[in-house]
Amino acid sequence: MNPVQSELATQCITLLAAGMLVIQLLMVVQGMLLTNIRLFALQSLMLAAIAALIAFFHNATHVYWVAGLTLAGKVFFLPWLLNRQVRRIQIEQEIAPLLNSSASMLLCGGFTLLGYIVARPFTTLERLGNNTLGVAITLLLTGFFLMINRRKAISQVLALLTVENGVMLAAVALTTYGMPLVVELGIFFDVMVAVMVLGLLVYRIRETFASMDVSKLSQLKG
Amino acid sequence: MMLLVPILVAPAAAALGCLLARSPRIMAFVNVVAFGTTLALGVDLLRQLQAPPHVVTQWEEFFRADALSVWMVLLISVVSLGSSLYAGRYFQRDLAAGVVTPGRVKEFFVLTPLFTAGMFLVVLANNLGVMWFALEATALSSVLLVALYNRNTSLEAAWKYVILGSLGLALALFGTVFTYAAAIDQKSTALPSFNWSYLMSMAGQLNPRMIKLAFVFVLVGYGTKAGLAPMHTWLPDAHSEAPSPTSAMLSGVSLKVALYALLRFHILTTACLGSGFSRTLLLVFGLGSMCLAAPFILVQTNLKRLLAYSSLEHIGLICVGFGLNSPVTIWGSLLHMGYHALTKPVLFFAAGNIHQTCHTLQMRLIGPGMVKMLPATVVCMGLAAVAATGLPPFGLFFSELTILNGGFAAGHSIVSTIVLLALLGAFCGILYQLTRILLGVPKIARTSDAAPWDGVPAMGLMLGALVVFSVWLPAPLRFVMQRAAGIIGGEAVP
Amino acid sequence: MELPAPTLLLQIALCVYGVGTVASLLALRHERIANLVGFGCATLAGLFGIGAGVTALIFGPGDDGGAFALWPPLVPYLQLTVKLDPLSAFFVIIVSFLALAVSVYSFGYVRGFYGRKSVGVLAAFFNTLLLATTLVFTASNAFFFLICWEIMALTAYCLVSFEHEKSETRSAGVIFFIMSHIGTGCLILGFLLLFQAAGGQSPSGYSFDTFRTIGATMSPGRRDAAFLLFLFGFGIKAGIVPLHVWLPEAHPVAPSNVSAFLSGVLIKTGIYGLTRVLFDFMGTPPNWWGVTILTIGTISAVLGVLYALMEHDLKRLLAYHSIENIGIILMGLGAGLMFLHTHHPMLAALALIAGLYHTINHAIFKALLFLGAGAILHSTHTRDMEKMGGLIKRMPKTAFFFLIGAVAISALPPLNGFVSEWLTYQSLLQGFGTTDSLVRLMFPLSGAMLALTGALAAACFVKAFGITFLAQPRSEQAAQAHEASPTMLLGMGLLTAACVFLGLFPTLFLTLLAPLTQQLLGQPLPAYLIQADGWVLGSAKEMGGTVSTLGIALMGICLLPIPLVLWLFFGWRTKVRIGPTWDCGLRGLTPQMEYTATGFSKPIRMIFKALFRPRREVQREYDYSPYFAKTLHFESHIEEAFVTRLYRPLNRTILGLSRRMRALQAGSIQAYLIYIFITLLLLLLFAL
Amino acid sequence: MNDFLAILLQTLLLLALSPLISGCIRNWKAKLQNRRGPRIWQPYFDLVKFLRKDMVISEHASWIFRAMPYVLFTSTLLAGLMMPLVNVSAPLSLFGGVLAFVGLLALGRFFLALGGLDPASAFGGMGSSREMTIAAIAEPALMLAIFTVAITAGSTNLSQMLLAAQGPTGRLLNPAHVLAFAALFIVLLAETGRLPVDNPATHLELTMIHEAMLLEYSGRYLALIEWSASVKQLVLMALLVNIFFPIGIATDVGAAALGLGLLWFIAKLLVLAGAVVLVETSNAKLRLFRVPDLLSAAFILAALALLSTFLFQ
Repeated sequence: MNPVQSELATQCITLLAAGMLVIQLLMVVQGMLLTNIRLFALQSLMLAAIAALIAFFHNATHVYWVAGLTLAGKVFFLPWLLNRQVRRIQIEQEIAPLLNSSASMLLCGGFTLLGYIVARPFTTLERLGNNTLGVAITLLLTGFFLMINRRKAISQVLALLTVENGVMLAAVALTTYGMPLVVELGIFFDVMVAVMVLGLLVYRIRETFASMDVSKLSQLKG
Repeated sequence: MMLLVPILVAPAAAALGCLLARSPRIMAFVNVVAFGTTLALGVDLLRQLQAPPHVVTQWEEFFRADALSVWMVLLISVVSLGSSLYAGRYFQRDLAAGVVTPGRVKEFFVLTPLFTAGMFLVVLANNLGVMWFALEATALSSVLLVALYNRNTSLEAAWKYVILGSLGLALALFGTVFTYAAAIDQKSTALPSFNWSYLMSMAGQLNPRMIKLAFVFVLVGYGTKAGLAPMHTWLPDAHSEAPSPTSAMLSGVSLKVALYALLRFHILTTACLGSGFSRTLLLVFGLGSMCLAAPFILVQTNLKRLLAYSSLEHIGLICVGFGLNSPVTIWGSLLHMGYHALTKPVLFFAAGNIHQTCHTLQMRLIGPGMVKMLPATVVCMGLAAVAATGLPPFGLFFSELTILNGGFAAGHSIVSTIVLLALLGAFCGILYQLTRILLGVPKIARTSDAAPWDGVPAMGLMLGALVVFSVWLPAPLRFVMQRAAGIIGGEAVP
Repeated sequence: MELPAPTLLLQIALCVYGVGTVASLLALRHERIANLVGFGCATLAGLFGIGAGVTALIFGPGDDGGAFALWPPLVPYLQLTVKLDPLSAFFVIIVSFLALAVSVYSFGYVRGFYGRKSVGVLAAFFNTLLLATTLVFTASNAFFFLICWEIMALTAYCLVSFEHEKSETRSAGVIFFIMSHIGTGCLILGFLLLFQAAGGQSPSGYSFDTFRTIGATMSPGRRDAAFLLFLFGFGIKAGIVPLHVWLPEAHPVAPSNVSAFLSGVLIKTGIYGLTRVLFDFMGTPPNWWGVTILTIGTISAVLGVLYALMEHDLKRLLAYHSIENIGIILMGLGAGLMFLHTHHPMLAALALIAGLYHTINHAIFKALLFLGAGAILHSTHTRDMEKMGGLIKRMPKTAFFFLIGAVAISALPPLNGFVSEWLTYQSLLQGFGTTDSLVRLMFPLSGAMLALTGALAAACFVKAFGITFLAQPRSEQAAQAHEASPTMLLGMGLLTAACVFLGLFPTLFLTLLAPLTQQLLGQPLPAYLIQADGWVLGSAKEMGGTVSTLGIALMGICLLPIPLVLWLFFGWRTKVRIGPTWDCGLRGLTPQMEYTATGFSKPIRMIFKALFRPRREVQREYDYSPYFAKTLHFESHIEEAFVTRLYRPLNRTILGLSRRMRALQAGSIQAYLIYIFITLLLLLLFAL
Repeated sequence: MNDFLAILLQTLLLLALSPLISGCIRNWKAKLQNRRGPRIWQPYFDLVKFLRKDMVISEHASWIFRAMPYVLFTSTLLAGLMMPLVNVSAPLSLFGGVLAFVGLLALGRFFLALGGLDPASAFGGMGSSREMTIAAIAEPALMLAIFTVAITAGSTNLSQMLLAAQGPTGRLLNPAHVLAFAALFIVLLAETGRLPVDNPATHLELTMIHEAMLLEYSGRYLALIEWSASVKQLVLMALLVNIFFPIGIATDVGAAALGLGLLWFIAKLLVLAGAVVLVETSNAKLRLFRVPDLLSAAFILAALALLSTFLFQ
């Protein structure tokens, strides 16, 4: 493909990656569960878009699969599922995270920095977009932090999903043609099943504990 | 004759069968048959592997079984067979006691074969990505097994297990992606295959920095699943809350399967970076796990948590063996894997019987005098405990001492000394606790709803195997283990 | 005629032990058969074992060098090889002879368990223990040695906690096994050091032959480390002060036939190990090794007997005496090491012989005493001496055997205890001349301490025998006591005979030890050791002093007529009346008025109160006058300083730290996530 | 033949001489206390009287009670036969040196204590307990002092020790032996039940030690016990005098030499007895729990003796 095209592609992908990062940060400070779910959907949409772009510019057909699956699964299906959960158990928002929003922001800044430090040696061998890898690692770390910081079971699930997003971003950013299709499919279905299982557990926990607060799950000690 | 697919098909078929079956007895029978089949297939695989090239592949290398995989296949089959043998009576008693609903029992008998199939896939898959999602599958199936009793505590345990597990697996996936990227480093075309064998063949050209980073992620990820400290925190909860057959499988093989996945990357990393980086990390984490397990064992109050921590200890020891990375220690670790897989389930089965008799796992409530109530169980448990604390004539003594020897021979005196201290602590704890509950006369008169010989066949089977293999290793087995040690350590064993 | 090779006899013995184990397990349901088969096999095997040991010592190991292998092992470095060299043969004789006597005794003793406990299990464990112990003494590969060592400890644990219904038994068992396992840890490390020095790669890196070659060539630092590890490891098993705390707990609670074996043989495995390692492997030792062992021996001897004096539980008392005697044995070994250092092989031989001779003597009379205690326990169902008394009338034969044992262990002529202590004195005395450094003061001083030990032991056994057997019965059970069964008496009789034999004919036995000193020191028996063609036992040098227990005994008999002559001459028409003991005019003496065991040892308790720190509680209830108490309650306890000052605090600290660590697993998933997160971050930084 | 003669003679000498010494001590003590006191020959009469008397034996007593006097008597005589009295070579010197000597005395004591416990009376128990205690703490001092001499002699054979002591150099100048002698003297007082350790004359139950064990004995048993007590005393005194002052002891077996040796021997014994008398009259009895101090003093002396052999050679 001609350099103009590739330049354009790089631009778009970098932009989208940055967008994913921004959304992640928004999720860190956002307390409302439903909003979080929407934000996640948006993030996944961007991921799908990145995949689609790569597929388009390298006309690598099976990466379309990735894009499509992401779109179907992470943009439509999972958010819908989580919405249902949230509505069923009437938990609207995340109260009292361990760290308040400003401190969290500060930490996330630190993680971003770390992400870039870790990613720097590999910028040379990224095919598309600058520092997409850095973004991916940052997504991973912040998602991780999100899991630690949130108390509601659902929001931990969300955080886990954002971590997955980070991984997928890395997968498409680092590998020109994405992973082998079988792997992609496997990963996708695993994520689906995982969310179902988690949903099931969340439901059961809600049933037995009459609460979603995972910090209440602390009877098993020593 | 191609064996790998059937090994996967048999449990899957069993799962399907149980889905359709009605009575628990039939389901148990189906499970036993399935795992018996896989064991037979595994033994035949063992036979095939004796002939060069000592590798069995299928579906143009999609499935690949080398010595290491075969060793794992055998362990998985034996432990699953044992626990399905035990599970039948166990759940009959639970149903009788009204602890579980028939639906849940069906859930167990459906999920267990899936769990096992997942583990088989992990050890047989050649493609690292496939290996990853197979592990995820085992995690997800076992989560539901842990949550089977639907008590508060079991839900809590399941939640911690699934959250920590999936997070770890996400990290592992990240590492896997990195490995892939490291492989396509200079090329601008897609990788012909993501097979471990292929990567090994081109280990020289992998991008070392990426491999390094990849191994870090994989270590944390699969390490979480394998229960290495400090990522082990889900382990005691899950093991203590799951139904005993599941606990047996979790600590008997599932930990080791995760370790197997880690080992594959360890081999790759060593081939790429040369030994040093990955083995040091394994050594550190192994020692950490051992030193952390010992004090928890010393002051443990819950029977199954005690056993869980002892598993942590053993996994740590195995890691140390691989981390020391001398042929002898690797051989010792493989041996230890096997013996531990034969020992720990017995303890969990016995614990299950005790649990169903006393309806508690708190040792101070169980109180002294179990031997008067469940003599056969206690005898088995005693023997298994003797084995698990590394006393002769059982094999774990040999494997432990072999690892220590290797450590000293390789000049790691300090490491060996630490290992010895940790083992000592664990020994004291287990001896003290078990003496307290097993011997003596019961304070409260309990009527055991467990028949005297319940679970004894399963325990007897495993103990028998343990004793036999402690004094005599069949030549093919020995050969396979030596090959496996060679694969890991890169050189043959004396 | 053609004698069977010692190895063959040994193999037969081992097999018979194995058969005994299996058979008694098979006969689990029929206790009589189990008893007969199990202990029958042990007896038989004991006979074969003695045969093996004696033939090996007299006619040499045989053409196969006394070595054979059991079966091919499955892990590298392990060789299941057995070798019957003189040292092993000597200890095999000890274990086999005790196996014989104790098994014969057990036929009668275990009848007491019928219906209560499973005799089959007891017999099975007993046979396994004997098997393992025999293998410990004969294994010629350190790895194999450790295996047997652990099996021995395991079976011993099972036997100690055989009557696990009592909680004291359970805790005693745990203490015993934990201490023993710590010891094993030290041994493993010690052997690993040797193994490492051997190059650590050769498949025979663990065989004793390799150790022999490299032991002397190790670097001094490693050598000393190994010495300390071995001293610790074997010391725990032998029960040296301050590592002895398990011993007075574990030995009393076991069934008495087992206690006899534990005190008689099991703690000797420690002595065997020390001898094997220090005299066989390590080459010429530095001086401080000998000094350390001599000091430890002296301390153990004195403290052991002092604590024994404070006991009024008969079996605990005997257990403490084991500590004392181990001390005396170590005196011999320590002196031997010092002589090796100063290159006096002749004296080293003397000291070594003294130690080993005391080893077998102690094995015999301690077993005898424990069996006696067992007979008493069997018929009175108590171990508390304050509840005994007057038993000499009810069980005269047992009393006689016990008296012989008591005289022997108090090192009184002409019995065997005296002989071995005499040899120890001799070696200490000769030691003074071997060096000019101040160290030589060690010898006479520890000699004096040995004298103190002997005198205290005499006091202790006057108490043990006097309070237990003499005067009036202090309790109903004691009054109801009955004589032990014939087999039990036969077992004790065998040991008594051995005591007398080893006492009167030491020279006959010592000649057996010539190959032993030859093996360990490259030195035949001292020339002057045996004089006047075997009638007189000499010392390492001419005119060094002689003794002849046989002569003393015979002379004593010759002197007996004198009192008789006097009697015939003066008092032939005197009469003998049986009257009441003088009761100060009260109406009759009651057992409450007798001197108690506690009272007997009171003066010593007062003299050494700095050591014992006795805690006493006196509660009086008065009604009117402060002089006439209505009720009076007195009790005094002794607690060992080592337990209260050393072991309990240590235990508390470790457990406390462990409890603190449990805070890591506090149950909060966030915390767990944080652990993983931090690990990840650290590793990332490490990988960069 | 010659040996048997020697044994016979020495036995007779022991039996004949020992009561005399006790008699002298008692008599001189009385004299020093301005009493007339018993005659020197009184012990002989006592013995004969005891031998003639009937016996009362406690109903609780067992055969130990009856066997004890014989064992005590025999063991003490045996110990005596190992001690060179008038001739350098003791009759039984081959059968045992100083170690056997101490051992035999201990054997006697062992049975004496058992005999005290046997008749079930509290006094007997008290006596045995105290006797064994004191013996136990006297033992180290005794052994250390003996070691000091034995080391210089290089032998535990008493005859050898004597020969070694018969050097040209006056042994009294050797500080080691002075100290050792002092130590042994204290031990002698303790072992023979003399003031300030025990009062042989009292029958006040709280202070008795040796006597308390004999309360139940009478008749010929008592005679044997008393006799062996005095033999023991004689032998211990002989140990002191002959080893530290080997003057005039016969080296050959000629009648003249023996006679001379006998005279010397008795003279030395009487001197030592005088010393004992002086100590006994000039000291009060110690409380039981003060006795250890005295004996530890003896132990210190012996240790000093040892040190001095180490320093002055």
